[in-house]
Amino acid sequence: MATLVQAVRLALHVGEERHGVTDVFGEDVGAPLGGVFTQSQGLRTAWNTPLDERGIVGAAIGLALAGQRPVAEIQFCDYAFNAIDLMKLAGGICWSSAGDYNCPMVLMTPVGSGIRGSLYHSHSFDGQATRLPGWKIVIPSNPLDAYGLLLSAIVDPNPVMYLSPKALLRAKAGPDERIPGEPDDDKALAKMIDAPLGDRSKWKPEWPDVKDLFVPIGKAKVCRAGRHVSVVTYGRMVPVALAAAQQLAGEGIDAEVVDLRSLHPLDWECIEASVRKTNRVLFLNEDTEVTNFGEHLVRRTVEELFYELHAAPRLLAGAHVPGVGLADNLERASVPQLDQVASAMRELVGHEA
Amino acid sequence: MATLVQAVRLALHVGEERHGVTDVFGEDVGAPLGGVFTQSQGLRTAWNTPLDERGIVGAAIGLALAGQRPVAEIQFCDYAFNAIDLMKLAGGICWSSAGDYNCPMVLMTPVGSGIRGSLYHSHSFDGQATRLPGWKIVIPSNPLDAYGLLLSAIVDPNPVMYLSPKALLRAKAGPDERIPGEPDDDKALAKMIDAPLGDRSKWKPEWPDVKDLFVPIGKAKVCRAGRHVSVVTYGRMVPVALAAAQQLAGEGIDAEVVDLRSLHPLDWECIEASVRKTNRVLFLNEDTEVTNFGEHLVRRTVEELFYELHAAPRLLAGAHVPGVGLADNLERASVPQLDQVASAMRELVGHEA
Amino acid sequence: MTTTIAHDSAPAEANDAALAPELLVRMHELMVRARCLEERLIRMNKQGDGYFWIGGPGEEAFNVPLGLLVQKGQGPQFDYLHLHYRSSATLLAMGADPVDALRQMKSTASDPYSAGRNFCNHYSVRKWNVVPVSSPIEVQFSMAPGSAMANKRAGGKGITIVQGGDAGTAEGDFATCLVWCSRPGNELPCLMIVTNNLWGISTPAGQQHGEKHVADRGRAFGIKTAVIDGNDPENAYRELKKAMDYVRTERKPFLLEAMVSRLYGHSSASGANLVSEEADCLPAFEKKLEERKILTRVAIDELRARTTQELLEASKRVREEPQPQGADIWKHVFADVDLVGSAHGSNGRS
Amino acid sequence: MTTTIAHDSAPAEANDAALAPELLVRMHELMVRARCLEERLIRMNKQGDGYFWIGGPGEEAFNVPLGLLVQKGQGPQFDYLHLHYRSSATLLAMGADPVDALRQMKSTASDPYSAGRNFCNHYSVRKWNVVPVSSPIEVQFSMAPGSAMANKRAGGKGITIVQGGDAGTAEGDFATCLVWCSRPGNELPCLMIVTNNLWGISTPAGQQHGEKHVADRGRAFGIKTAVIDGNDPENAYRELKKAMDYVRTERKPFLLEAMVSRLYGHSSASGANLVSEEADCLPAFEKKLEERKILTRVAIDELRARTTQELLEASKRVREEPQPQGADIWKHVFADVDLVGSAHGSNGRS
Ligand SMILES: Cc1ncc(C[n+]2csc(CCOP(=O)(O)OP(=O)(O)O)c2C)c(N)n1
Ligand SMILES: Cc1ncc(C[n+]2csc(CCOP(=O)(O)OP(=O)(O)O)c2C)c(N)n1
Ligand SMILES: [Mg+2]
Ligand SMILES: [Mg+2]
Repeated sequence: MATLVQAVRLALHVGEERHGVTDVFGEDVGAPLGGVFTQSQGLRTAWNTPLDERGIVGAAIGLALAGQRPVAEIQFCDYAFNAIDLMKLAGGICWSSAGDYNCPMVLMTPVGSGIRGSLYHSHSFDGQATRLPGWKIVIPSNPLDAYGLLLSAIVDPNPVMYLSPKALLRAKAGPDERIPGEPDDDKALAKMIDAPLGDRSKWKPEWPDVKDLFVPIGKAKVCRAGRHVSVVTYGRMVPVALAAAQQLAGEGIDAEVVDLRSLHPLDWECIEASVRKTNRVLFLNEDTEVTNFGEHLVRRTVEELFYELHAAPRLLAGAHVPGVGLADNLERASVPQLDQVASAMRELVGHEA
Repeated sequence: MATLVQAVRLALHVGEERHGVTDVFGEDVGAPLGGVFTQSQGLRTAWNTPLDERGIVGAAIGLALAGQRPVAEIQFCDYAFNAIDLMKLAGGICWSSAGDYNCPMVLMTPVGSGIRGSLYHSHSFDGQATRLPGWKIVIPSNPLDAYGLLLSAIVDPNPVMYLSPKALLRAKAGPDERIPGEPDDDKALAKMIDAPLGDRSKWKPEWPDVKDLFVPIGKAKVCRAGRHVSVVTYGRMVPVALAAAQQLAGEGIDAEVVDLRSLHPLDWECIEASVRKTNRVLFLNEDTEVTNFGEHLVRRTVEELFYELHAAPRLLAGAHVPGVGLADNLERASVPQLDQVASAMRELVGHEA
Repeated sequence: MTTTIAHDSAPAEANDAALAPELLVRMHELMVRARCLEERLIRMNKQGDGYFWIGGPGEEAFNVPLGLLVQKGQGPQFDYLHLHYRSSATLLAMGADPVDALRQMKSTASDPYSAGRNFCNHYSVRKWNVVPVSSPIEVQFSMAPGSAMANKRAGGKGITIVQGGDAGTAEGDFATCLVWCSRPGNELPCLMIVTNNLWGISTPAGQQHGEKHVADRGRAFGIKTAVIDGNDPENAYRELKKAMDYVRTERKPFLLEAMVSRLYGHSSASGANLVSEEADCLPAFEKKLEERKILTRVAIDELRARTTQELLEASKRVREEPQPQGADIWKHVFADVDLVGSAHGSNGRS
Repeated sequence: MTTTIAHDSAPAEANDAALAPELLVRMHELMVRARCLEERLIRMNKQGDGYFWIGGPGEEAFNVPLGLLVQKGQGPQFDYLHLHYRSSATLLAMGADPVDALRQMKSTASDPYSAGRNFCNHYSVRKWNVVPVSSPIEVQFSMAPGSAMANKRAGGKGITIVQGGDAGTAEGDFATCLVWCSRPGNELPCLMIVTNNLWGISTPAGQQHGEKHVADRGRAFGIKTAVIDGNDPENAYRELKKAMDYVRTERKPFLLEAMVSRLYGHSSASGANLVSEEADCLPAFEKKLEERKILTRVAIDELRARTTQELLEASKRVREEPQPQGADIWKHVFADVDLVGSAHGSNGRS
């Protein structure tokens, strides 16, 4: 089964072969490295840029406006904060020109903690991204969604931000998450599309004939159905929420886990249905907790579902401090941990463990 | 009585004369213009910079770390979005060095709509600013607070963001808002400290002997006490909320209006006391409504005061679109208007008008 | 003869060839139209028919030739324009209807550039590859390399033209454009233009810029440069043609700095009044045309009067056109179809 | 004799004067210490005593002289340093305890630079004006003009030194530093250093940079520049001294580009293995010292062995030092007192 990063690579390959992708570019995205996480190895249209995030976002806009179909990468979202103005600009091109122009570009960037990345390789970007009107924003939590969301992003006529949870990049797909056309044996897949160590000058990937699969932007997924409490989350926190639900199942608590997959547009119907069912909801993400996207979800929940709630909705998110520290204890204290998620769920259902 | 912009100028003058301000700088901040809103006219330490916001924020950090006391300006907050990374850096200097360094700088920038500023002179910055750990954030709504908050910002050893609601800059102080030492007659004040039109090469301001006054950072103000509903707001929306409260008074609704003045640190005690009293709260600001600071306030309210609430807390904020359009109808439809504020308050108290 | 203030290569012979009288008359007519349009926009603003004015009076001698030399069309076979908010004369020279500028000033729903959303002189014309002009200074210099890559790939002669002011070159985006356009083996067909009026709002260039010429910054990157007098339309035409020919044929960048005037100050925020100290390209050019018997004073005055009158009447009609409605803010947040890609299925877009 | 690859002004005579043997021995000892430190850090990382390594093996011949020439102290009378994450040798030459670097690698609470928060070689030493090194590339070039203004105001001889890599010069911040340091009448005493190893992670400089020399970019701003061989410590010392003397006395900027080696690749992310193709400054220098009878092979080997042993033992002790606690994340979000201002009440701070 493909890993998340292999799924991204396969989608980029399908994008350049069948869906008009003209450029996959960013710092160290081209040969020989193929991206600091190997996501762009062996791609026909991948190239290296100068070390200049403003140039990368700017070039993507210029390429898009000139009818190309760029997929640009910011090496780590931690380094995207000098180009927020350009992202605002991209998000406003269709609107400010009253529909004269559209700006079809994909901006990919790895997000989140979990790899002991210290201050500048642990940032989340969901809070910042959801403050950019005019952008669609997706964030997969497994290889199949990674593949299907990226293809949908590529064919979308609007700017789409593609956030990759870096701690999940090497996570393998579950049995029900096979990409149509990928080889059964994942060793085989690695042999075909992972660049060898050492000299790669002669290496060529051997692409499996994977099929189109579009995960619609704006559709969430109920990863686990449950009756007692809902956990609405995305990205790296999805497996954490599922593990917590597993734990609680043993205690007779039946938790529902919703993976949003798209942050904008938002699948409100899915959230609403879940809250109406369980009457208790925990919103979970690892971004800093002040002016956090989860607070938007809390706000909308109290505005629209106040009288459905049997307990105050909760948000569990990252500590509002300047960075995620490197030492184990510091990183753990900065972003939600399994035990915290589980106890927040328990509190919501009123079981004090 | 001084206008808000005159109050800022007086505080900057007191800052450079008595509190160690070494630099007041930004684009067109120095002579002859003294700032696009006249805020820095006649100041001894005011100077013009290159057209480079990154350079401005960077220089402010460098000056601060070298023991200077800079007050830097971004001409419009709309143009601050290419330097968010540098703001994050400033907010993280004390933390990342584990207290080895502090970074005493003030970053001033005009915010908000209300002057028909179109797409790039109407942005708010409260949502973005509250996502910057390590910064203190203040936003005055009247001349006296403008004066007292700026002096507090100047003497604070940390980075402080000073957001000036541009639509209120020319608003005059109320009778109870006189700056200690300012002349009784405001014509006299204008004569003393407003630069003349035309040639200013020989002009020198004549500074009134205004006294120190420090409005503590982190303290909100109840502008109007009331029993039926609370409106928690700041900046340009304060006078709007007061006007709405005035209107509702006629309908027998007694509204309380809280002016936060500081967004971080936050005067939670003040909000809590107000909500416990009225059991109904409207949070009001003009920033875009998704991942909005008011949603943080809603979240904290439901987390801590859920069982105090007699109605679902409301947020009234700006439309989540790429910009504020120029035409009257567009600007009005994009940011909260008096009638919307009044009816939101009515709904909260259950009076349908 | 041609006035080049500084040049990498000696001015080519061809350069000095006089321009055909028809072309001079055409340029003059467009310069007059552009000037009258800006004067009308300023009036409208002062009369309360528009909240803000910013524009290009004083840059006509440079911007008109620029517009005439553009290879106009949609898609990467044609020129892409990333313009400044002072480029009205370029738009008119390309054939834009001046009334559309009045509509944007009055923020009418009929404003084809932004439907009443943006400030005046913030154009967007997809059918001519004029990308939306935006207020943030210099961002167009970060975007330009993108469209220039598309031009290069498309083969053909299309180039990217990016224009901004002098003060704005202090932004990192200007350096970004130099770096990205000169990557070894990937040089881009990009004509970078700095229209230098020696001001940034109230700040004189000499106070902030240590460069003798802004254009000198191209040298370290091996980018050809020139600094020219932008107040002489004949000179501007020749220098622009030379620079464009180089970019079109060599497929490499060129950095052109044109010295121009800021005739009505920065914007309505600074009063928008005539600045008598600034050189005015129009009377200077008209004097030449009279001396050379190409135009008579009478004809010139008549043209000016007629154009002024036409625009006055147009502004009255525009005043009656409907304003956008509040609900319109929700339109065009997202595009439903790919408009920019439609110009060429060539890249195999599905 | 001095190897200057390119120079604005002819190398001064003084330049060629041989350095005192004591100085050469001192430089060699520091180079060895710096090399041994980096090798230890790499080992620690490979053994799991630290999550990430990045550092400066290969730059000792340049960074040691730099550290020795710094005017060290707190406040604007002294030099401010905005360093790169490869500046370990500079810190050691200034007198830093190598064990503190081991502490940062091991993320111990005792790490004086970040208390276990930041990656190794991200220093902060207020008492020496070493401002916190941060991961974002090139931002130090936007900050440097600020401290340089403070140096200029203070009178005296203090200057600002800012250092970064070659690829990072593509960021707008590098241009910002050029613009802000050369404002007419406000030139700043700032020594800008580009340590050029011809790589940005996996990307060769030649693929992205059209400049013949990065330093050429200073010319347009009237900034003095030099491109030097950074692998020869004697040459580096002389060139640095010359550049610093100019900045200290003229109170004007200087842009110095030093060609250096990246001896263990980019970081632990790329394996941190010795790259045999890269020139190694240390054996080259040691050969000279032997030929000139300044040091014997025996003494050199003995020094290397002893230093390696000391650091190995230190790393074992550091392993036992306490880790920070979770609750510590809330410390130092805000400062209670003004530490940086305390260096001089001179500016009348209340
Ligand atoms: C990023 C940014 N910062 C500040 C402004 C405010 N502003 C508008 S025009 C201008 C001066 C521009 O000067 P220059 O680049 O020389 O162009 P000119 O107006 O002289 O043609 C400034 C500072 C802006 N629009 N964008
Ligand atoms: C703003 C930013 N973008 C990207 C990165 C990731 N990154 C770390 S080091 C590096 C290469 C730096 O190359 P160079 O400037 O030549 O310095 P060197 O490492 O070669 O000394 C990159 C891209 C970063 N740290 N900061
Ligand atoms: Mg200008
Ligand atoms: Mg390098």
